Amino acid sequence: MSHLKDVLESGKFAVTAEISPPKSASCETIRKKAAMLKDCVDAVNLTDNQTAIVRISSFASSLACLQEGVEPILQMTCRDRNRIAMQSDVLGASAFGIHNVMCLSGDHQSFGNQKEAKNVYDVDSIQQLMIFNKMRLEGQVWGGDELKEKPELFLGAAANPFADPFEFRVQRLAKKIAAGADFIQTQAVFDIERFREFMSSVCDRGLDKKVHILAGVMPLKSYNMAEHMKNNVSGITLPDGMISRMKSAADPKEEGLAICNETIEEIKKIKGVHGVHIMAISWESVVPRIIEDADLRD
Amino acid sequence: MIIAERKPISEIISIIGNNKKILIAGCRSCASVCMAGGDREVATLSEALGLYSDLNSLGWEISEISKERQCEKEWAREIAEEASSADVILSLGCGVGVQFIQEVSGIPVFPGLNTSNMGGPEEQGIYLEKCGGCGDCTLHLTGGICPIARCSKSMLNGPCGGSQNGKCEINPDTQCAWDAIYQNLKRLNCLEMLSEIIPPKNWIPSRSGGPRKIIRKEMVLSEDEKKIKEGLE
Amino acid sequence: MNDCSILIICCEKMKETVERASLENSAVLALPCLGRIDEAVILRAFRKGADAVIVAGCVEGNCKYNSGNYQARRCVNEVRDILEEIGISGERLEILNLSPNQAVDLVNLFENMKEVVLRLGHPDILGAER
Amino acid sequence: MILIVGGGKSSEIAAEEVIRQGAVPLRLVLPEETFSFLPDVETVKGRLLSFTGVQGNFQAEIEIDREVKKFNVGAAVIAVDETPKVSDTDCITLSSILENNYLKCSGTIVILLDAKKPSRASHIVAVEKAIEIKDNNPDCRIYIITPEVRTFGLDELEYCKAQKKGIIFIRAEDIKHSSGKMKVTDSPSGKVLDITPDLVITDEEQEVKNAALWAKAFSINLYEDGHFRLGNVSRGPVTSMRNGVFLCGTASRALLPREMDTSARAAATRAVTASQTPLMLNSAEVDEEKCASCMTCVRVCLFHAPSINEKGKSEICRDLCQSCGLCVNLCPASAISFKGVSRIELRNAVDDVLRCLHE
Amino acid sequence: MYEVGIIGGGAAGLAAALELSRRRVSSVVIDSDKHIGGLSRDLCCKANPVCQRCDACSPVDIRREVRKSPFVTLISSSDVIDASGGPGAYTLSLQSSSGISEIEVKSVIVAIGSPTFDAARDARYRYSDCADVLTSRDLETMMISGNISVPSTGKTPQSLAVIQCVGSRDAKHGAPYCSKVCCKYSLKLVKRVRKELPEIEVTFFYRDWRPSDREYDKLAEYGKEKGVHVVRSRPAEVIIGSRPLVRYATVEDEVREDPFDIVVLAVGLQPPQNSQKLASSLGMECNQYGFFIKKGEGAYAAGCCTGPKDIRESVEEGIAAAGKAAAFLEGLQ
Repeated sequence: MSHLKDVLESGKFAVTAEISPPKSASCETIRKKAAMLKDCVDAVNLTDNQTAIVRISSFASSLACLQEGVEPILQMTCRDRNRIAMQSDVLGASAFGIHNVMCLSGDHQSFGNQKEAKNVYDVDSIQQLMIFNKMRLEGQVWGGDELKEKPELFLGAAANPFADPFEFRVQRLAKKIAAGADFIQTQAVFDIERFREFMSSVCDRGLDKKVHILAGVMPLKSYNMAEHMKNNVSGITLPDGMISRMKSAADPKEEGLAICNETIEEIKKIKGVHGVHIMAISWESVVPRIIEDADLRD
Repeated sequence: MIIAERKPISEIISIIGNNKKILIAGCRSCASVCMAGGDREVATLSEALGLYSDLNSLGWEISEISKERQCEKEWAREIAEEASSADVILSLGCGVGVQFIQEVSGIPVFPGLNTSNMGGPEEQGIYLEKCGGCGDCTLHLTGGICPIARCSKSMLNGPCGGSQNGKCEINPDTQCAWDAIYQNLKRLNCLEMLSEIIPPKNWIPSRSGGPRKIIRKEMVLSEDEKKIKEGLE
Repeated sequence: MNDCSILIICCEKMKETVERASLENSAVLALPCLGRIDEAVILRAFRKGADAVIVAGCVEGNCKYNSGNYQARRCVNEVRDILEEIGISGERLEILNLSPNQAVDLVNLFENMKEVVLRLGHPDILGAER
Repeated sequence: MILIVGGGKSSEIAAEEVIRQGAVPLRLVLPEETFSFLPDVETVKGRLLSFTGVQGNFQAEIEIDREVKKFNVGAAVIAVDETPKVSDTDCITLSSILENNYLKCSGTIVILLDAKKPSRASHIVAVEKAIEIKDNNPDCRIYIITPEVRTFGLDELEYCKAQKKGIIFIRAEDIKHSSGKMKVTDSPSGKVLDITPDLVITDEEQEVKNAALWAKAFSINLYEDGHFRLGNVSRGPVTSMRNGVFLCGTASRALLPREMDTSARAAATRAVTASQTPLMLNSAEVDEEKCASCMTCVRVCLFHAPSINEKGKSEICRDLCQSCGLCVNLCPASAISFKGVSRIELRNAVDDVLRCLHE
Repeated sequence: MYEVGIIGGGAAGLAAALELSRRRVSSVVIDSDKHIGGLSRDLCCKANPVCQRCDACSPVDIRREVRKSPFVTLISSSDVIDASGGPGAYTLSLQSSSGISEIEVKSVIVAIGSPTFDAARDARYRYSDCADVLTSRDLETMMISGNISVPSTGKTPQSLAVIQCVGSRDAKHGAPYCSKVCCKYSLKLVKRVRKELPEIEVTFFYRDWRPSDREYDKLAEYGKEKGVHVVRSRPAEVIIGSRPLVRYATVEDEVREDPFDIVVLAVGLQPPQNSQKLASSLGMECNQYGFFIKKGEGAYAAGCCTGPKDIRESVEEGIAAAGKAAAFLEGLQ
């Protein structure tokens, strides 16, 4: 059914990566990147019009990825689809063998290149999980109509341990699990202290037993990327120490990778983390090297 | 109350086009409470348009009128009658007023305001959206703060990952509704309400369920009463 | 072109200072408090042929009614936006916070307001008596 | 009759001045306040419920032990003084030792003058008390520690006299005072001085009791630190924001004894003159059907004149309105106008002024 | 025949005249100067840009109201050389360009104010030898004219020094007392100058910060602003160079000489001249420095002639004296 599900349930330390679909009608670049990641990651996220910028759809990219022999994770935001479109897309995905589905609220259209679009937000990410969970368990669409064939889904969601109000974040994670989330990919971890605090309260509530948490990691390429991340990307907190390291580094890329490696080492030590999600946006080529350095592949 | 804002004068001028006789109709309820369409604003606009017409020697004739409310057929009719000699009526009421006057007026009625939302003054001169008019109020679930009107993503199980020290990700001076809900419920110490998941919302009573008509059966006159009434008219 | 006409709107307390400055080619409209003028008054002045309007009030914090000059400043800013939209340059309108013994500021402002009018010419208002 | 509020020194001087000028003072003190007895001044202990009317004929409703009495007064003088805040310091406070002028102490005495909100006269009082102690106990050592020595005007001579008598003045900001030992760093030079004082006298922080109560009754405003807000300079020296109500005493401005005397006498004189010259301002009128009850007038008027009445419409209190016309301008429904002053008059005034300019 | 004779047309005198006219009591104001107004006549408004409550405009308002009042007669450029008679009937003999004249009045208010300290008398600051050393009053007249420039070069000044307590707290020059107003006045004047010239560097030499109202830490706060230095020291002298150099000992006992474009001396208030003669002729007394003592009936004193004070207190004292005079006159009938 879903290779990622088997890996996580076998207790192995899972590794997932991310490919951002191109702004073009051909998915050549997806196939190339998928081939690159073929045998070193367990699954690959295909983002759904990230930051509300129009790209080739996540569904098409997932198909291309599947054809290249890499297990895709279909991402679906609540911004562009109402509950009818969501449920029909998930049925289609399952039919074509795409079983990992990640439910996200999605970035507001004012961030992207379609600022005047009307957003949908018929349901939010937690309600989306409830709808898909009902479909896979009871074989019914929301409202009760029977489905001839139940979809097989491995449901994922996002969590941001660095957003406010901090003390409510774990409780919200619990709601996602209750709604049916199987695995969680967190926002990129830079502030390891705050992540450790988050994970300890997750374990206190025993949530690490009920869901597989993959810690997000993002290698920094340059100083101004770090500045950009800190100031313009919502929900990311970058400790100043890291920014000054990037600023003073002779070769920022190497420094970025070093930081990324240190973070992964720290993450491995934290109880309740079942894997790592490497978000090397438009730098997918470096993912194998990261996996090598942190010897994530056994 | 309904909050509206006067259109920029250059836009009003382009709307008027080459009409000569203009009646500016003010409204003394919501539009004047939000300082957009009361007598004072009517006077200011008429002076401004008069100055514009003198400047370009267009010879406009501007007259003014203002009623308690424009959203009543009787007052709308009075405004329409007042405009007997005018080419066009420029209504400074909210969108509702413009349409009421147009129904009974023989000449075109143009909007002078951009009607925006339902809310109230945060302080003198600053008006904030508070209600989205979704037709099915669940304020009791969210500590008295409506996420549908005040969260950019109208989430019912917020906050999203972008909430940073109480502010919404899309605009630093917009308050994150869910952060406010969390603080409010914390203050009323019923935080446990936040652990239940609010199921997907029934949007039928909202605007997406089609234009709404609310009927108070016990107030609707019967047919023969109406006949008697109109008959007498 | 010395027939430029400048209207000075001032409050009761500044009336004597303004008259003492005896500026020629200027009319003085004295009101009990500057808080009374609204956008329509200033627009009316331009409509009736004023080439420039100076709103002279007390120094902020010394108004007998406390909020007269603050309100006048808000009103002047609003009128300046409207004038720009209509096509009259905002430089023709200025607010000045005076104190009884600073008539020299008013005279200086009046002088460079005259230069502004000379530079921009009359706003050739049809309806104004010329 | 002139209503004088307050139980302190200023109200005494004001009352005496009012009598001298041939008017009748009525001195009002809150029930729980102490006050100094004055022979021929009628002092009343009670709570002011309302103060309505205009300059020249005010009506004051005062509740004197649960019985409400009405008084007709020409003007009012708020002559409330600051009182030392009761603080729980273990040292002796300046005000407590004022009367005791035979203090016996032969060791070292430290007078600490660093209260956050001191009274303006605390320094000269401390210097005079130090001289007196020095005269009574010639062999004692006295330190006066303060960031600045504030002896104004002719009090400077006392400061010189004190220095000649050997009283040591230290300008210091950080003073560590614990269990009988004191560590003082002299702020100009930075040298540290260790003193083991036998007696420590400190000055107290001053506060105005019941300021909000009086402000509400007279509907005048306060500053944030609880003192009465003075009328702007253009309204005159001892005025408040309300015509006919005058302010003196340290509850409005920091005053030395001589200044307090002048300010109290000036306020009394202004009050007597004001009570003889009634003021008739025509107050703004609200046209009730036009009013949209949008509260704009209630919010913009700094004199608290407009309020929403039980009919839900705005109503402007004739006594508090100073006819400045701000609400007339800002009312969105143009519901407020003066007798004879409305939007049309303003418009015609502009027309006439410009027409005669073009002749 | 006037009810009240007011000697001196400054802030206090005019305030007394105005208060008396409000009580419909006639008064005559006799001022030795050609223009009525005294010390507070040519003070500029210190708004920066918000009103700093410097009270400079209240004498101007009072003067305008007095001119309109029918009860007050103003006699300028004439000196009161002698006075005689007792309470209820005084005769003041006036000397003016047109000779000597007599005036009968029932009550007298002395409001002759007090001159500022003549900075030339304190040779250390070389006021008379260097054009760039000004008194606060010279800076004031420069402010009123609207252009602040270095007297010797005409350029706009980059740096300014303010030396406090010139001619006050100074036994050698006959003024051991503190003039009470220069602290508050100098700070407001400096703030007004910095509103005009925001880039100017200001150094404030003070001994003790004695503010008027509750502004106890205002100077320290202002000292933190960019371009403002607050030095607690009494400068020893001013040395004349291309630019005046101020020689002073710093808090760390190190002697420094800093050059400034303009040095402003905050001059104190001196006792009124020949006040003893006028006092005895009116049956009043003066203290050892020549300031009037407020005692007795019929003849009253108000304003700076009873001790250094600011404009607000002088006006209040004028009103109080007017009240006393009016009460005294009522007593006569």
